[in-house]
Amino acid sequence: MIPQLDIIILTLVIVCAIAAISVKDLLGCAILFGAYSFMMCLLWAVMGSVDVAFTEASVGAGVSTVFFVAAVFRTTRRTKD
Amino acid sequence: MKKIGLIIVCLSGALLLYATQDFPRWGDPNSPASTHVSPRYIQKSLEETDVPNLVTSILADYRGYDTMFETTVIFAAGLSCFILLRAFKKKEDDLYYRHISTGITLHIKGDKTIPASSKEFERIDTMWTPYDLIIKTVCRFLVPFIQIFALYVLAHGHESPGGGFQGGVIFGASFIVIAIAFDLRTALIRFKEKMDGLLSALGVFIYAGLGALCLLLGGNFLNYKELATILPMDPVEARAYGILGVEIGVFIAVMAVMLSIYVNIVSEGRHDEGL
Amino acid sequence: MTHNFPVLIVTVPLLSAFIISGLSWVKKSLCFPVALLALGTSVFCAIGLLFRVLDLGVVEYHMGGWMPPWGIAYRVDLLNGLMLVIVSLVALTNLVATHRTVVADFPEKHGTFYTLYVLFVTGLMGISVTGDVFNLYVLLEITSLTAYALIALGQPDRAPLASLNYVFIGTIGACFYLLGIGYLYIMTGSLNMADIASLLPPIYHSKAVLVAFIFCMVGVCTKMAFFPLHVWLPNAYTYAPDAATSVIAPLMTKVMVYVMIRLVFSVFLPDFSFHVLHISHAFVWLACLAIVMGSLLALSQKNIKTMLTYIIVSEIGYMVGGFWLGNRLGMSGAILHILNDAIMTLCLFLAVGNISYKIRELDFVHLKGLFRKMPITMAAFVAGGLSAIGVPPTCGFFSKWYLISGAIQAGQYGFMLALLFSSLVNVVLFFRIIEIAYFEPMEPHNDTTGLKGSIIEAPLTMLVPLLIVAVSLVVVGIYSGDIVTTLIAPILPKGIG
Amino acid sequence: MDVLIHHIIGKYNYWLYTILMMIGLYAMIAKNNLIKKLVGMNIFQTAIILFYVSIACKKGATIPIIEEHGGSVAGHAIRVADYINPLPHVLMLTAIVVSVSTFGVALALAVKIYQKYKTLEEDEILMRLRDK
Amino acid sequence: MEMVNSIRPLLAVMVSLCAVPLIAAARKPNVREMWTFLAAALKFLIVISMLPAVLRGSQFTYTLVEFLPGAAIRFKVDALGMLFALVASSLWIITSVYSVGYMRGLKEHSQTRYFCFFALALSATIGVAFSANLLTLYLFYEMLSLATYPLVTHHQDREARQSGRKYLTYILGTSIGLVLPAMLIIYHLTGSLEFSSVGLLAGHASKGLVALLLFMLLFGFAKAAIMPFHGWLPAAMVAPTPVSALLHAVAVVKVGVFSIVRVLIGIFGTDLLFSYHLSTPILIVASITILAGSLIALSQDNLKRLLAFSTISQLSYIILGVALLSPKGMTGGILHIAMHAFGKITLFFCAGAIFVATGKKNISEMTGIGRRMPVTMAAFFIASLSIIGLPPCGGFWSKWYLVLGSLEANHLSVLFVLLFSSFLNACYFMPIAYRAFFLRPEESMFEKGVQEGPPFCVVPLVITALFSIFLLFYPQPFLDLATMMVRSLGGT
Repeated sequence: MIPQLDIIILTLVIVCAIAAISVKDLLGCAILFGAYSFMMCLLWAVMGSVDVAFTEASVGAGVSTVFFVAAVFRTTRRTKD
Repeated sequence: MKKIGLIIVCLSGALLLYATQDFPRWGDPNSPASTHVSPRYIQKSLEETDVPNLVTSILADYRGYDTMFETTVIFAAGLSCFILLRAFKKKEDDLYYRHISTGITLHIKGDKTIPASSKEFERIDTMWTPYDLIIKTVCRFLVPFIQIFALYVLAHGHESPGGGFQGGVIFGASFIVIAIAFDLRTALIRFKEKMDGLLSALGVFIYAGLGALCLLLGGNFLNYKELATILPMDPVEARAYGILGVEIGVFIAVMAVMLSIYVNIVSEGRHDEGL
Repeated sequence: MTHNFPVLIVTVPLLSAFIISGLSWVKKSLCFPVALLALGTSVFCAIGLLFRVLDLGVVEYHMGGWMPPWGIAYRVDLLNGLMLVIVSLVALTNLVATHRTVVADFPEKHGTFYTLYVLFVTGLMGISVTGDVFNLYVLLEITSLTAYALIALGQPDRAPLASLNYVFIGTIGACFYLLGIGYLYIMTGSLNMADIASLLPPIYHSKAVLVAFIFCMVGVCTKMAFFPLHVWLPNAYTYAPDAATSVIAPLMTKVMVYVMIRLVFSVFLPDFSFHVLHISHAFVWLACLAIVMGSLLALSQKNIKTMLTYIIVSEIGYMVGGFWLGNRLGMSGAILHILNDAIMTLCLFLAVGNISYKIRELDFVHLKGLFRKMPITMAAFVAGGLSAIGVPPTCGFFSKWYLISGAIQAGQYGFMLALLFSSLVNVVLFFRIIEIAYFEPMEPHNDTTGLKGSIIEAPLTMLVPLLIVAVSLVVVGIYSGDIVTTLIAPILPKGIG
Repeated sequence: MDVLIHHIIGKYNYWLYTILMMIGLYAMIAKNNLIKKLVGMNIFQTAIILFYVSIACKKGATIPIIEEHGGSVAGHAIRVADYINPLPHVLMLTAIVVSVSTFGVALALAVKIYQKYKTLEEDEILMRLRDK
Repeated sequence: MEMVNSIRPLLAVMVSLCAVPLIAAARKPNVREMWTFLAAALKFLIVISMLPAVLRGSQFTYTLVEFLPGAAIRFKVDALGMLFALVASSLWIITSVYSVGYMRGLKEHSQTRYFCFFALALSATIGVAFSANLLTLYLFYEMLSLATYPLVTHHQDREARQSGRKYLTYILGTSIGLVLPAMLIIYHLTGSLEFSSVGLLAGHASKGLVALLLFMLLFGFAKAAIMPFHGWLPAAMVAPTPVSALLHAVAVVKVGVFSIVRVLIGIFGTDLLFSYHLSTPILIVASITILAGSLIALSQDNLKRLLAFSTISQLSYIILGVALLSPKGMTGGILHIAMHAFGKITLFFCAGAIFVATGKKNISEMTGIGRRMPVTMAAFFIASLSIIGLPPCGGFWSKWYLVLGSLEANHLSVLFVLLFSSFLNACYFMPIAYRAFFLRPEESMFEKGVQEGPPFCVVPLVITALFSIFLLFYPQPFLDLATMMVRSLGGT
């Protein structure tokens, strides 16, 4: 667990989070959200909680992004904020 | 709204930071969290359950009861998506067929259709993109490996990160890959909806049923060491195998549910066209 | 076998839920009997467990044979027993009473509906029996998830939105609770209720414990729709299908009240909650606000179901306020009111279910001449209304009695006035409906059934449970003295004056 | 001052999870688009998961998988300080599963709402309802 | 005086309660009314069966269920309760006969419902009479309020709806808003709600608090129609006449008064009231009600409204008498419960009979009706004498005792009030009789065929009229009960 790496990833996570909620396109939001989850999973891997990281990688970055895209496919990309 | 939001957010944030002052330093080995309950797991788990991966042993044995309900949550989510979205009656809209050899596209209005058995025509989605050979081939190659890997994650959950849940997600993902690379109907032919529903129920049932079996064998609920009375092994090993059993249950349930959620969302529950 | 009652109560419905879900693909007609069997079993187990606790005192059960705090343990005392009996009985009654409605509303999905129903009840019973804070969180999520789905099945154009709002607010609530127990864990390193309670006293004055308490309470209050956080409830309950409303409305909020009581009694301990922090007054005043606002909002409703949901909001105020009065009378009143309000709400919503089964609309204007059309249903409705008003000998009066005398003892006259006010408002609310249904002649244009004025009572399978519930209102009321002395008084910790 | 520094350095990722949580909460309250609210909800949940994972950390400890050197379990005892506290990880596995389930159900609801109102913006939906 | 633990009080309450489903289930009207009479007779017999023992000074008690120490659902039969129960149960039989005639005569709708709630109301009344503590009294008080609602609004038209609303607002509003908190405060102060002959509150509360509680309870029992809470009573006259007769001349209003008397005697206790000089305000309120009621009655043309206001003023006699706190005055007050009941019910019966026979409601239309309906109007005359308090009628006794009591407590103002209001009574009753008998009707006022109402209507009113004469010569049972009650209080 290297603090510097830790901090870098944490900042990336926060950047992804802010980007995900502020982007004006839901599809992009989906992708950014996936990136956010993946950063999160990296962070946890660094912290040594491998199982949680693995799960987040397969669920957060994987399946839920797919659900998200599917939902966007069925609804719309438009968003006002 | 935004103002109220900001106020509430800042309030809770301030509260949280206020509380952090009394926290032990981050990563302090002598914090109560790492000295009160957890040491026993670290020290005893291997000899009590014969599972090196502490997370797996706690997940499926010490706190297996939680995990049973966790799996039930997934199951409930699948059912919820089904009951919310699934529409059994066909929607009366136009169908598109494609003449395979020539590539001519037929647009059939209304509920008229041509026999599904016909060899030279195939149904295509409304938003149809021409087939990309590379994607289909890669997918054909990849899917078996994904599934093998999922099974490995399941089977090797005792020694390494992973377990039924992650494995199940990956296995379900393999079908989702098929559904995306080809089309939804192909995936659904390989994996019938009815089977999907039955499997998801079966998976959770395996978990809870195993617990109930221990109950019938005279122990407490989910007390796997009772399995030693019917399996030819000592209690510790029995625990390990019990853990494997429930992991398999989780695997099946999660796989089935992930697929059904995806299918229901992407086709608005009509199970004809998808991403 | 009897020592396994605590776990059987939860696992029998759980297993049968999976069986039902399987059957819904194979043979739909079997789903209802299986559900009936499962809930019947858990009623049996719950009553058996209650008597067992009465005999032996606290009953412990260790999952997987692991000792607490390492494994998950059940620690069943009278409060758990009481809650279990309430939950299972209400769920069973409602299952029987609403069978026809369900089959009519969800022709090809009623198997799945029953699966979700049984899972919902399972979650509630797990919450009311568990002794582990994190296990409680997981069960809470099961309950909420199934509740979201059940609610969203209602009126097609409003229900999904109401349900989604419920998802958002409910998730925030659950997350706050999770955060709270996270703080507890970081300070004590344990998740078992009794264990935490034993570890907390030395660190009562740490900021983290205070914040943990705040977050747990906020989370629970969100889930129980305590006044400022009640916004999700009226829409969600109004647009839900009748079969779902009449089980969610009586149980969900009451069980959350139970969770609050459990957290105060067995995790933070009354000593901390009442003496270390001085917040009981704040809670009581909020409760007064909840009662008054709930009643006022109920006054402004035009739809009978919406009106009832606002009445629930004020009833929550009764229980929370009564509990935070902090004396024996008030607490007994609050716990007794959990029971009474469950029965009362069930009675009212079943009656409303019958009405909407026959006359699709539930706005006041459509209730004209209902006494002539559905005399028995309306009689039961009136009984429920009288109990809500607090007319003796219905049970509502007796819990109100305890609550008010608790308020007088604690010197909280504001709370007393709020209770009286809401009783008076309830008089107006219910007699307004009774007037409409009793005086107004049937008008042809809202006579959906065609046969004007003649009796069109709901079928027997819906009437008999309703009547049983209505009668039990009076029976429970008459025996509330014994209930308090035998069941509720032993629950209260010694410290309470 | 350096007390504050000490706090920040010693507990920085408690601070950062707080920030994440505030972002999520803000999105849930202030955003107008239902799906955006949903994303906020997920960020909120993952922040809490991060908090739990941070609880588990121990300086100088390794991942909670006991490496067996020749089945030496019976041999020397396992030192607690060597391994990260596994319990929060277990809890968080459950939490992740719960969050994905909620996410799925919420998306299904969103799809249904879209079928009805042809929009996901809350204010527009409320406008439609008022028009009815 | 020994306590007898017996189930008879409960039976007396239950008998008409059990009759309700039978009445509801009965297909044919005759069967239905048969059940009604059976219940009435049974109830009366049970009550009578307890009379001798009570006169011997013993009390029957029965505890149904105790849900808090000191707050049980318990029955107790003492002299006061006995007196009231005797009046109510005896008059119920007569009223049942009358209502059969009335309802059939007018071909009223949904008579089954009518008889059901009638029986329900009766059992509630008996419950109030026999209740041993404030909780039980409150229980049956509320039950009565709700049971009479469908009777008051029997006609189900807009007017009935309005007056029903008024009725509930007054009755339920006051009982929930005032009586319930007062009861709880009393329970909190004393830890008990049992009526005792010496009073419960003595030594438990400051003067201010006692005064507050007195106010809450005095006005809380709005059935007593003490001004300013009298508005519901004239409004409730839209009910069918038998209902007005039994409920608004006997059961309901008397229940209100009875409750107040009970509370004054059993909760506050005469000594407490005396020592805190709290009787004066009660006297003032009562006197105002008496005079105002009579004065308003003077200006009424609708016979039933006139009777209603006269009831309002008469009720306050009872409270006045009890508030005098002198033995004779209390005797008079309690006695007035019975005497007024017989008189007033006769008057209502007459009004109903006239309505059935001629369809007339207003006094101005009754010129010369005495020649058409001599029996009815004779009864009317007798009854009004009884109300005014002149011999040869039972009313004389109560008035007599009241006057003596006022002298005994040397409240000369009260004496003046009594005499003046009697004069007023005379002023509004006598003209009716005069107009009925001595004025000759102008033509076409009555079409030829008018004569007495149906026998079912006439017989009861004759009986009650004779009764109120009979009571002049033989007031023993009631008088003895009243004096016994007063004696049992001891002191003062």
